Amino acid sequence: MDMNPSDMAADTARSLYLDEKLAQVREKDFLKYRSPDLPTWCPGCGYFGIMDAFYKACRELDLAHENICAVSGIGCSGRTPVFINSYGFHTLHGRSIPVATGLKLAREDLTVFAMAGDGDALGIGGGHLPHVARKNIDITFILFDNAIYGLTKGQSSSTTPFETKTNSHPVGNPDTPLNPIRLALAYGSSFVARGYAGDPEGMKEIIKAGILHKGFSFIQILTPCVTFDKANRTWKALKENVCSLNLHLPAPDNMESAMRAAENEPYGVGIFFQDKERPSYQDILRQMQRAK
Amino acid sequence: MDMNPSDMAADTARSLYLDEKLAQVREKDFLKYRSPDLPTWCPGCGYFGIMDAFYKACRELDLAHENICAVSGIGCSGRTPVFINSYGFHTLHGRSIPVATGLKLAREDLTVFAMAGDGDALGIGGGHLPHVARKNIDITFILFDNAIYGLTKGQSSSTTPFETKTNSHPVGNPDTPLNPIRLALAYGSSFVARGYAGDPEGMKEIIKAGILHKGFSFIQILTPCVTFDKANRTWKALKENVCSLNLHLPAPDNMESAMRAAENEPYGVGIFFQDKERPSYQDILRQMQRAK
Amino acid sequence: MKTSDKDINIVIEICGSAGEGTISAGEILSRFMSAQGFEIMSFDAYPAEIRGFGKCVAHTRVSANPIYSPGKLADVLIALNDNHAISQLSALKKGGILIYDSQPPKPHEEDESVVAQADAETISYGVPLTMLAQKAAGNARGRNMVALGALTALFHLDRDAFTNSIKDRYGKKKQIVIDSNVNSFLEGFDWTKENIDKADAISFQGVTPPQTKAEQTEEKLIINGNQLVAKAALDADLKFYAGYPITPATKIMEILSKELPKHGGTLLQTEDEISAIGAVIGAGYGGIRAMTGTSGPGFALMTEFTGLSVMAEVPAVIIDSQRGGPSTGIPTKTEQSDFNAAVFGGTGDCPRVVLAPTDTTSCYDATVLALYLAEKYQTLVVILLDFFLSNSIRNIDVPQKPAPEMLNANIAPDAADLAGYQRYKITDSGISPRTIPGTPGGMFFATGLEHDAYGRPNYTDKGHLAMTAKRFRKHANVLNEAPAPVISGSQKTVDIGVISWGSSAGAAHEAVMTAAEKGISGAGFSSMMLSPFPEKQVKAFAGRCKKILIPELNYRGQFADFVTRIINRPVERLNFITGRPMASEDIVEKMKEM
Amino acid sequence: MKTSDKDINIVIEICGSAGEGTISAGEILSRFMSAQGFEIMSFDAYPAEIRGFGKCVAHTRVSANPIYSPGKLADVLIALNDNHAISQLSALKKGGILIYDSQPPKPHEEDESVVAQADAETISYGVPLTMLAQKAAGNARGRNMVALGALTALFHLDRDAFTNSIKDRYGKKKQIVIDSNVNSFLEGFDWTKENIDKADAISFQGVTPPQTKAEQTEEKLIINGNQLVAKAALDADLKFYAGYPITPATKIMEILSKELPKHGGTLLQTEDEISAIGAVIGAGYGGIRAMTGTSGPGFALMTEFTGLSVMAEVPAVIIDSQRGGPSTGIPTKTEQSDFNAAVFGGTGDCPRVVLAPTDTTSCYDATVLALYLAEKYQTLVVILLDFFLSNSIRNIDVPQKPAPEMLNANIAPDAADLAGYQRYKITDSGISPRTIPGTPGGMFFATGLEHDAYGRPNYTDKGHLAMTAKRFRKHANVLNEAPAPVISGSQKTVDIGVISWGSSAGAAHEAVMTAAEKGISGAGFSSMMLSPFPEKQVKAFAGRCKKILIPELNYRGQFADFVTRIINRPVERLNFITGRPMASEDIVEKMKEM
Ligand SMILES: Cc1ncc(C[n+]2csc(CCOP(=O)(O)OP(=O)(O)O)c2C)c(N)n1
Ligand SMILES: Cc1ncc(C[n+]2csc(CCOP(=O)(O)OP(=O)(O)O)c2C)c(N)n1
Ligand code: SF4
Ligand code: SF4
Ligand SMILES: [Mg+2]
Ligand SMILES: [Mg+2]
Repeated sequence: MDMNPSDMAADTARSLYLDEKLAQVREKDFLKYRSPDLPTWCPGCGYFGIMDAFYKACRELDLAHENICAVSGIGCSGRTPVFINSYGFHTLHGRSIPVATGLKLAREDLTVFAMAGDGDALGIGGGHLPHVARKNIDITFILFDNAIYGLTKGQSSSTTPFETKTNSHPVGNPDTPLNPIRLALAYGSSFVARGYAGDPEGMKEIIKAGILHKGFSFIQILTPCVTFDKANRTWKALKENVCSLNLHLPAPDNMESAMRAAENEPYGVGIFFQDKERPSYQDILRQMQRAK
Repeated sequence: MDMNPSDMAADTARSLYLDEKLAQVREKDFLKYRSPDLPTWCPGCGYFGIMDAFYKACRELDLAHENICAVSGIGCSGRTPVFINSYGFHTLHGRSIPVATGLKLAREDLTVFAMAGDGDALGIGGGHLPHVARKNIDITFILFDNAIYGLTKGQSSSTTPFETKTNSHPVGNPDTPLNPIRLALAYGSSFVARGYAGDPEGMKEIIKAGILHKGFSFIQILTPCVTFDKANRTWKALKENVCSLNLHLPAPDNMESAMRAAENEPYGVGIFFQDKERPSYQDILRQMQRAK
Repeated sequence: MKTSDKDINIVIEICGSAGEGTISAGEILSRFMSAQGFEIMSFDAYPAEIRGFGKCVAHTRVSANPIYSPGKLADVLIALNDNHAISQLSALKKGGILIYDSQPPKPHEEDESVVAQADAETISYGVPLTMLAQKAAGNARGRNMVALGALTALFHLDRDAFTNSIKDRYGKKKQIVIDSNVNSFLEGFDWTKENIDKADAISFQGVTPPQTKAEQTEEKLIINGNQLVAKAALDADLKFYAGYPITPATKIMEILSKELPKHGGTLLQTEDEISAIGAVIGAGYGGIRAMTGTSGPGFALMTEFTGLSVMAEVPAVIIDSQRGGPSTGIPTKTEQSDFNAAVFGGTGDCPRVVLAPTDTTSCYDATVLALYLAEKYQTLVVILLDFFLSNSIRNIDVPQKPAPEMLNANIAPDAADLAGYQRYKITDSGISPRTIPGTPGGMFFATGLEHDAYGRPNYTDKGHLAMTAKRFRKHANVLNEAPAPVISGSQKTVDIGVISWGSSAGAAHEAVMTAAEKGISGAGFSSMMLSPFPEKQVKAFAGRCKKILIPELNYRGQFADFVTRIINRPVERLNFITGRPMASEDIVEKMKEM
Repeated sequence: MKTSDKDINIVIEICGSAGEGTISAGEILSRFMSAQGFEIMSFDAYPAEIRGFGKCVAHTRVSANPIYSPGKLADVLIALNDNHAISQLSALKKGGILIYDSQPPKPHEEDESVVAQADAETISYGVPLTMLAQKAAGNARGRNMVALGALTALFHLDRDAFTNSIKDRYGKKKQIVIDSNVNSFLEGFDWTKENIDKADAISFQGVTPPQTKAEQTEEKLIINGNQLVAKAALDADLKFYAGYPITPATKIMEILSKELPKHGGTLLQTEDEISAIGAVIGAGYGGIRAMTGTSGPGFALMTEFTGLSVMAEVPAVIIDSQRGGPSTGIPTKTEQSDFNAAVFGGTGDCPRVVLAPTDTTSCYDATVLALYLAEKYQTLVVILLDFFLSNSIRNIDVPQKPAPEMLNANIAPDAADLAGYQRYKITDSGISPRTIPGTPGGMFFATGLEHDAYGRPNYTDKGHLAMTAKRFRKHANVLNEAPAPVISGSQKTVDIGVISWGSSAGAAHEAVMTAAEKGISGAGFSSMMLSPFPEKQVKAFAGRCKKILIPELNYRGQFADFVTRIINRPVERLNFITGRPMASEDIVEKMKEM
């Protein structure tokens, strides 16, 4: 929120970058899912790639714009609804999940996304994840995991590696990071996947699978913050540390092997776990009302 | 908080019960860890057993009263500090962990306990657990898990089994319960154990081990709410569904096998996991300051 | 309502230990009186611990005329437990009636005996409660019923009708339970008829209740505030309730967990109150009516989200049923100390609508109004109940269902609006036509950031001013839909004006009437809408009052401070934080002193 | 402080795009002026997005006399970017000076050219900023330094001293960076000396700054509010800070993350603000000084815990640095709209101490006082900063370290107290001697439930009243330790009294002085302590003012409402929510109209 512009690259660079990106995609019809507002992200930020994958997933599933609703928290990631040509709700820091839950329960006809940064989802909003997962609310949750607080300029987040120096931990982060995939599995999510901002095709497939999954879909995307993380989750480091799980489809439903895969590095990318049989929350409610 | 007394058993029963319990233990010297205030719990509540184990653990470690501080949330379980002859802090619903964390960081010399009900710890306070665990704050956390909201009279909690009928879910609980041991492991707790209110000796050993462990100790106690749960986690059901892990000492440090054990029923009782090498938060901070 | 030939207006208290059937005896008594056609108001006081030796009091006011407050002192005290009843003697009127156990299980010393401690003027009737219960059912449990039998005999109540009330109460229980209770009641009745010489003047003989029983069964509800809020919400098309248990609001969720699904709605028990209000706002954004309920601690947790509702202009209704504060406070006592938090609690310039029902019936109206206003004005509405309103029981006329225009209040954009749709269009009323998701061409996104007419983040000085002004304009317009303030007493210049709010208002208006009988010229003012507040009306009212008195259940007068600011003059305050509801008697006392 | 022979009092603004070095140029200018011995006050406005084409403005007021407000209009505008500078022209005084790029990278059309848009009276100096920067360093980056060189030449500033300031700023960078900047500066200086005919009257020649440089280095700090709060906290023996990042408070945490460990303290970054205040209360219970800092959204989340601090009587200090609201609002603009939330925000009867520093220096005093009061009175203290105070930079005298009695304020029980120790003993002062864990015989437990003198849950009416009264008594006594209100202007009866708070107070007092010069009789009043408020003093003050004006940075006057209630009379309000700090000029304007 309060980037000191003296640190910034010149506007021209950014404007050129955006022009170029826009030109590249202008022809492509998934662009209709993009709103006319220009992203305010830094040039090179991984979020551009995530959004492209998102637009493409919507396009390939041919979702009606007015039936999409993207709910986000606060952070650089929180801005995403601004850049989608659909309904959207930019809520409070950490609260995309409760709002998305209420929205989905109110309007089962909508395709509801919840989007959050790592600070948003695992820090301040970390108390909501276990419950949306165990309830199996039918929303698609996308974690923009850059292992840093971007918008507030570079403090440690719940996924910042141990000992990393950040603006809040100048001599090193004393906290052991959380493993979001492990958490999602432990909470009993019925769909757990990981993508990587440098792999648009993989992300698109995962997001599509998440949308099609009836129940809570947890999608972690590994992505760099090019401005406030020069050492850890950089494009370079990511490229070197990501491998494909080749799990896109069919997805495994074995929790133990998923847990094991979650522990590994290089980071596996793909679908770790999917339980297609488990009814969504609203299906359960209906079943219980009928059975009573 | 708002028990309708018309449902209550007569006072006399309760008073007799307490008199008897008091007489039983009056001779025993661990009783000096008990405060003069009579517990306000229902006769037969599992919490009496937990507290006895707690007193005994303190006695056997010969802790100085004034160096003990028990921090609790709100719930029937939240009342525990009232019944301990030590310092104590009955905080807010769900907030024993943040307060205990601040207290321990302020006063490393104290033995700090955090105590919470299942609603307290996994519902409203569920966002704090991942962080106290990954930070490895040196406190002993005791989860009074009766799988129900006791004090507010019988609503579903985060550990109430699927389909159980409760006051908030009259046709059945639609939520899949959380598995607290699995969560504690997934969060990277350095000590994870489970006790059972009907096994005072086991609980005592576990609590002692937790106190001695330098770092975050997570202890789940299975315990019945005899007033608001007549069907699920009853004394009878517990007795039938609990087995000993025989893991009291030495404790295993294999996360994968611990995870596997956490999935099993009958419920294993004992220490699931302990990492004795991992430095506590305050040790880490000191190391980092020195190294900088 | 017919008024009776002979007036009845008494308070009966039953006092015992937790577990002695105190509360159920009170409940049966209230239901019986209501069935007889009387007005009733009753509430229970009981210990906060799940288990405890604590004292219970079932308080019931019975009257042939409208009731505005529960009555401070009792005409009759039934002592099921001498120990506790002694401490309740101070709430018995001078010359009141005491019914006690003349042969308690173990004989009482003088200082443990309620009859010995009662003052000389008390009319005491000893009935062997325990002994008669033993005789009727083989155990002491029916003592409460014996006492009700004695009461029936003493006051010439209808024995058979009372028997039926007992049968109704235990209708679903085993036959032996019904029989034990009925037999105990009859033992008490018979013994009293034979053995007691009546020394008091209370009698229901010759009293024509204002309503015959036939009329009453069709028209009366015996209900408390929580139940009525739930009923109103269902009638007002609530489709979503998210909640987290907390005294005294839990029951609203528990009732709706049964009822909402039958009405096509959804009940969500969340992991905490933050999530509850978040889900309500999500559902509100989705276009359906949604609500949550809580008490002080939970309301405090919702503070951040209240700002989002206001800023993003998404409807949300929160019920805060107040209890003793601050912090966890006193969960089972009534208080009116969340006024400031409700009216001023958000960060930033954050206008919020606050309604406080003044009695049981107005719980219905406030709920219907809240859901309507939240939807129409796209904003946050807080309903301030309290422990007393939530739990006290009245027999009331079945409320009128809301008019159709109250049920569908969203102002949707028309085709012209949808061309270049501005979700947050600056309008005179402050209300901008609102699409709900699924509407083609109406897409927008909502944000808690300041934004332009399209909803896009915008931090310009002009933009922020225009949007802030719009939000306040909208808020001010809500006042046009406020129920008219209730004004009681004289219409002329008076010595004392009593301005009140919430559950204290009934006692305040009653006090004005009582004081008038005693020659004090007074008038009363209360408004269900607290924010925005009918400032013009209260100024006009204050203008004809020489002195102003503001009674309320908090320590220093949170509402009094608020009103002082509006009327720009000092006021007298009457504050109690006893945990008991406001008593008109205390207000009258204060008026006399002024 | 000496006053100079010839007065200087000017505002210089540098305006450019994010990334053009606007902010660093402003910083160098301020430091140079301070090093020269002038008073400075400076702040930056920049876009809220991490990246954006947004406009940046570095605003610096330089004066030979004390400065109370940043100054509304600029005397000098340096345009690094014509496009943005055009929109900044409205903040340039009539007849002000414009320095612009006479050979911009691509030639500007008339409507894109700042010099073409400036009004006729503007004195414009075209300097080929880009060209000279290219010449000096091979790229356009040094444009900002060229502009500073031009300024130095124009106003007869000390070229060599300025060069040193630039070197200091880039001292830790590579030599090439230092050289590029210095060379650009010198190019600008030389070019201007040779090519510009001075047409304005501003000159530092012959101005003796109030402080010589030698004195200054010993005595002056160039510092903003956040930095000073951190410094004060360390000086006042803070041992624990828990925080969660949020604009504009993040920096306090970031500074303390470096500094606290050096002082034997601990910094905890928590998972959210609830946890942060919880940990502070835990540490406070443990007996050490603890604090957290946040802004509106985080403060809202802390609401429930504020009640626990008050109820359980555990010290806690919260800094709320206000920004535009409500909700996420406008994170990078200043506002004073959390007054209500701070003073009235808790549920229940919940007295809280609220301090609002009125300028940079008083940030130090407020922090020291807050930590002292929280500890001594065992309660919650809120410090209301705002974006402007947090970020604006002043050169101030090094504050006096706190006196020893401010550092150890806990009233511990003596042996007599410890016999049958009552942690919450009812006392006249309201303060009960407090043990900290580890003290044998002083064991107790704290609770958010209402409790008796030992701390045990107790819900009796008498108990609740006594404890509530004790908490309020304690709160009221805090007032005895409040710094005396600042009163400016005439001591006699005046036409206009200006009552102000927080960061607006400087402008208000300045306005009173300026207005006096224009013949308006006025007086100013401000109090750092807002709750409890010095009611007696403000009444006395109001008593000698014919009219009252309350200027503040929120929409309708939250503080004005508050004061109205105390003084029982209507007030005039002056409200801005522009995101800019209060300007004395606007207050003077308003005073003229009144
Ligand atoms: C209640 C609250 N606390 C703090 C903030 C300040 N804040 C805004 S974004 C953010 C963190 C952003 O980090 P992350 O969630 O990882 O998102 P990113 O910017 O990296 O996408 C914080 C702390 C806030 N807006 N609200
Ligand atoms: C913020 C807040 N919300 C709700 C409550 C009401 N409340 C008190 S205890 C409790 C739940 C108790 O359940 P649990 O934590 O399982 O403890 P138990 O009573 O079973 O020991 C609730 C919801 C509260 N005190 N504070
Ligand atoms: S600060 Fe980091 S996360 Fe935010 S837009 Fe820039 S690169 Fe992306
Ligand atoms: S309500 Fe349940 S948990 Fe609470 S004291 Fe009684 S038995 Fe124990
Ligand atoms: Mg992030
Ligand atoms: Mg429980």
